[in-house]
Amino acid sequence: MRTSALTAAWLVAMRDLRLAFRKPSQLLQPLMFFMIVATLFPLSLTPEMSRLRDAAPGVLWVGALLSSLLALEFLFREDAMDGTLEQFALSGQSLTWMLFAKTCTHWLITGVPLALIAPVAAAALGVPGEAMPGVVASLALGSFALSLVGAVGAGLTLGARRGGVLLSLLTLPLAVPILIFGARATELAITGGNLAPPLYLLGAIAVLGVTLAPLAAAAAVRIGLE
Amino acid sequence: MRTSALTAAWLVAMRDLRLAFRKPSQLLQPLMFFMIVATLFPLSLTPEMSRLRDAAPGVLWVGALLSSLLALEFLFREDAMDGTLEQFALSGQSLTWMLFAKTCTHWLITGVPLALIAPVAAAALGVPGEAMPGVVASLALGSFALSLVGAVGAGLTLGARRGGVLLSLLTLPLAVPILIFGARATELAITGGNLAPPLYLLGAIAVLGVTLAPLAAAAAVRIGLE
Amino acid sequence: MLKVSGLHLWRGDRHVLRGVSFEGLPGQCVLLTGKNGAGKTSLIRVIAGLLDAEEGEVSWRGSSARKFRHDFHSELAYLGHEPPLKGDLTGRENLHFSVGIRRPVGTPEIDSALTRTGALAFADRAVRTLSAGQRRRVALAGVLLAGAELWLLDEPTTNLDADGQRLVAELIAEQLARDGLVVAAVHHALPLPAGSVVPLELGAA
Amino acid sequence: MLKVSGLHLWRGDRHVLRGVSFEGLPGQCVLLTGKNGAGKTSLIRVIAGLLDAEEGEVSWRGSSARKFRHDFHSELAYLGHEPPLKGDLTGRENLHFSVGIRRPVGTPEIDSALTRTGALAFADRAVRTLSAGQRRRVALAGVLLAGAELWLLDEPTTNLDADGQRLVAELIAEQLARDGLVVAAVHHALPLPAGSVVPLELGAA
Amino acid sequence: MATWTWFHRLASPPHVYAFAQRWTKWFGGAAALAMLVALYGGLVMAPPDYQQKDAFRMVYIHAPAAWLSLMIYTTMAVAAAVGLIWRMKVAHAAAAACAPVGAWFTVVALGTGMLWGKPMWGAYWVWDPRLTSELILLFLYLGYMGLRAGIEDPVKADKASAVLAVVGVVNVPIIKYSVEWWNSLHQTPTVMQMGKPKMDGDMLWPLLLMFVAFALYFVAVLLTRLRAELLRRERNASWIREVLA
Ligand code: HEM
Ligand SMILES: Nc1ncnc2c1ncn2[C@@H]1O[C@H](COP(=O)(O)OP(=O)(O)OP(=O)(O)O)[C@@H](O)[C@H]1O
Ligand SMILES: Nc1ncnc2c1ncn2[C@@H]1O[C@H](COP(=O)(O)OP(=O)(O)OP(=O)(O)O)[C@@H](O)[C@H]1O
Ligand SMILES: [Mg+2]
Ligand SMILES: [Mg+2]
Repeated sequence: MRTSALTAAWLVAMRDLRLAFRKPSQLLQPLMFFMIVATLFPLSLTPEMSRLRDAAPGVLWVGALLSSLLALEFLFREDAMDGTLEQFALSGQSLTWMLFAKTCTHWLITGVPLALIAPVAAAALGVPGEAMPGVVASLALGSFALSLVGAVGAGLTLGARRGGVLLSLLTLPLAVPILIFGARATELAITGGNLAPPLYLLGAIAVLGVTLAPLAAAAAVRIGLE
Repeated sequence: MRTSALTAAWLVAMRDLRLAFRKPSQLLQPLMFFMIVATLFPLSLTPEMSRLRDAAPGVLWVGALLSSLLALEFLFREDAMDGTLEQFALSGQSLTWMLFAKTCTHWLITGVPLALIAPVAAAALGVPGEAMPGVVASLALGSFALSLVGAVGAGLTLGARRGGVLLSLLTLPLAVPILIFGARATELAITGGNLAPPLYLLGAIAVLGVTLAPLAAAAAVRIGLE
Repeated sequence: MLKVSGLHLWRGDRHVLRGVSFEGLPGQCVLLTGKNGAGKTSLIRVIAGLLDAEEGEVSWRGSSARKFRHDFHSELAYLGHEPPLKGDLTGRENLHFSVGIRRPVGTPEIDSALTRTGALAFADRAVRTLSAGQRRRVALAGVLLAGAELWLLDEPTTNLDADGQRLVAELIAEQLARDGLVVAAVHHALPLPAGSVVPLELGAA
Repeated sequence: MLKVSGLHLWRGDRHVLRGVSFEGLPGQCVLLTGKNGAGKTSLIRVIAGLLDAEEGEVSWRGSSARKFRHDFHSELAYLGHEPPLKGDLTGRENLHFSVGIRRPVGTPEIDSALTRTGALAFADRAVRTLSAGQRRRVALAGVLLAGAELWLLDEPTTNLDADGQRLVAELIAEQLARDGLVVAAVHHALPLPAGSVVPLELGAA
Repeated sequence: MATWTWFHRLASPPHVYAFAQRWTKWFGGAAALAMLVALYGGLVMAPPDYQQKDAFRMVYIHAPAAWLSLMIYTTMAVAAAVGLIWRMKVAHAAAAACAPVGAWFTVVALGTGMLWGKPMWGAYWVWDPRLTSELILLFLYLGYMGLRAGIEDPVKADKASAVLAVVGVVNVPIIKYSVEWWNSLHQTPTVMQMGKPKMDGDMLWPLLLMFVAFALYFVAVLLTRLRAELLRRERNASWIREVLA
């Protein structure tokens, strides 16, 4: 009797969740990183609220992008080093589904908390309270899209040495549209505009990502294993 | 006959240089990362030159900080994984000197090129040409101080798993003064003020770092090895 | 059952496998021997489909192992130079997940496999804190649990004590008795039932 | 020369070393044996100073190995479960740097050590592309070159072919003939000159 | 049937090598000729622009380079996809050969654009959508080359970089669109109206000819690089010995 593809994906997700919760401090680290970037920026600028508010979408999004990039490095690397990915590839199950499960879990434990904590950072940058739902929504959707794009980059850099920086080099250009629409949505949330259009566009990118990224990531990982 | 401490340190530095030059593309990666961060900010903000110029010191310094953090991850991690650090600790030589050599080499291959390329990023953010010597000087000095501080953090995270994010956490608070003085110097360079005072302070931090950081890093690495 | 024909593999500039062919039948153990660097690991990885050979074919039950990858893999258990375990999970959790993605598996079954490989005593400790031999025992339990027809083992006795080495030979013998097929790279003689061993020396050409 | 007395070591909750004492004299090989998890690796790491024991002392030439760490280490060569090599450098470069930080060393000397361990043929390839046994041969050349009095070897024959295992025994015998001292953890009997072996079984208590 | 023979010959390194060897000089020669004529037409015959005076002549380098930088990326992605799908070594080699040329054209477009921007807009760089997406294109090229350089094994490098090229080409239109959308929501920077010079025939034909010249030059360089790639990859193959003998 063989495990079904969905059950296998579910097990992979559970395993990643258990690994993450084994060290709760790990869950906090991307968040802390994000918060620190958000606080450092005002430190290096003149601390005038109006200027900070202008820069807020940029700071929030660049912070989110970089913190999610840093976390992405660990998406496959450890599994590759300890032979887990090899076992995935040899399990007779669809690698695509398993990697999709990994990517979703990664988003759950890094992207979602980041979106939830963002209002704190945003408030520190002078973003008004009414804008918070928009900030959270755009970051949650955007970080999902980022995780998908990043999974492809993380898979591609498996075979390469010193993957960390290369990963950023590959992923950042691909992430530009997400950044632009996300920052735009956040800005509209702050200025009180209608943020539906950029959010829809983000959603469209995420849908495209869901269909394409796991396939590309699985192909990339298979190549990296050889 | 035993190798002298300085010769040993020199060999360590040479080894790291050779590793770096084995793949020249690796040398470019932190630079690329820095350039991309510098590009992302305008992308997530309104692209008006005057507003960008205001944010330039922040963007340049946060970019430099993050790119040097990313590169720092590799300062000891690979050596720890493949057993090289263990061999260092068992070589009968001073670990302090060897780690100092590693840190200086790290700065040479990441910090110096970064300072040299910064004018390009700065120009794109609307920083005038006269400010460039100040930008380069402050970044060169600042990145040296960052490397020293980062070495301690990198040593401390050896024992901990998933060092990447933890490293940032440990290093960023220590890096805050560097960031503040550095960004201040850059801002003064842009506005045409006298940037000697913040540069002197950066220099003082670097001197303090040179005397303390290698000792602390050696102690941290010894703990991490167990 | 497993048929390898005319494999040629280059790694970098080196022509590592030069026309390797052999056939393995149910109940047989193909023992790969050869000097260091002869290509044992490479051959095992080519069979598993982790490396692509430039020429030649691997077929399983008469059909190409590459083309029907999923079917082939679901009948395959592979153990390489390093045990594929997550250091932060316990041995039992590791098996629960790694076997679970292949087939539904329950606690009693896991326990009996762990007992068989002498790993029960430390099955609930994080793998990170195990000794090299203890890790390998956990990984061997994983091979047992996979319930695969074909075992690919790369130096399975590494880091094991004398008991453990005997255990590996017994496990292989049992697999052969179940009409399974084993391909193993070894540097030491294993006490296996006579008649079931197909020796294959690499790098001899 | 090497004196270990009353070592007690806990790892996590486990009392791994329970009062281990022994003495090694020049020309002797202390062979550590014991089941998987008996504490061989732990003991070797305590002697090297990579792990701190809760109780007991390691002394070298009559003075504490901990206190006079640099002097002790400069007479020590350690080879653990994994060969300490940088994958991106060639074997020769690895040795040049790792031996060089201990003592000045020239190319002819490196070449002769590589020849001795049968690693010359692949000494100029990036270690990343070597097979497991080839790596160990390069690492063994490093031990030879260290010119140390005391060798600490943790399962040095791992991944080596039959020739390589004989080679390790020969290297140890030569070191003993030079009045060196060897502490080695092994799972297989090594053909060493009788009379020079001090067996020490761990975990027997 | 005929298509398949053609396809097969395209896939065989010796054939492609021989083809490249035969045709490189023709493409190179044609490129040089076209370039000379176009330069004469652009720099001498074309009248100065009534607004930009002689500065507008930068367009003869700038625009063809910019067009080619985009075209080459597409070529590269198509070659990479062919290589992935049909496991065709030659296609991978072609994709690898495209990248540096494309990156250079991107750099040239950026460089000439910046030089041109200084007199026109008073700044070397402004964050305009077209400029920004060209810059990101450069990053895409660099990422592709970085990935290739980061992977030792050529077969692995081929496949991994091919996946990246294909993913990248999906993203190129998205980038272009998003960057334009990003900027069009704000007031357009006043300094920079891309003054579309009213092109009359005397100005236009050298531009088009220059484009043809650049494209021919690209093909010539591509063939040369392809030959070098094939020599490097197939150095163990017997046909190489025959070719070189
Ligand atoms: C760094 C600065 C610049 C960059 C990166 C850049 C980029 C580009 C690109 C990508 C194209 C091809 C666009 C397409 O076919 O869709 C292009 C074409 C063109 N550019 Fe630029 N450009 C720059 C500066 C300038 C300047 C300063 C001018 C003149 C005021 C200029 C005038 C033109 C013209 C006339 C064309 C060809 C006509 C057309 O395709 O519409 N560019 N440039
Ligand atoms: N990534 C690689 N790139 C280039 N050559 C390699 C690579 N991996 C292995 N080789 C070479 O291929 C040959 C076969 O290696 P392989 O690991 O299969 O040997 P092995 O028989 O398993 O040896 P061992 O007994 O030492 O494990 C060796 O000469 C090795 O140097
Ligand atoms: N980091 C650790 N934390 C807790 N316990 C550990 C740790 N490392 C090892 N142990 C335990 O200490 C004991 C001794 O381990 P050690 O590695 O010294 O054994 P060994 O004799 O070398 O075994 P092997 O023959 O398998 O290599 C084992 O029971 C092991 O589980
Ligand atoms: Mg092997
Ligand atoms: Mg051990």
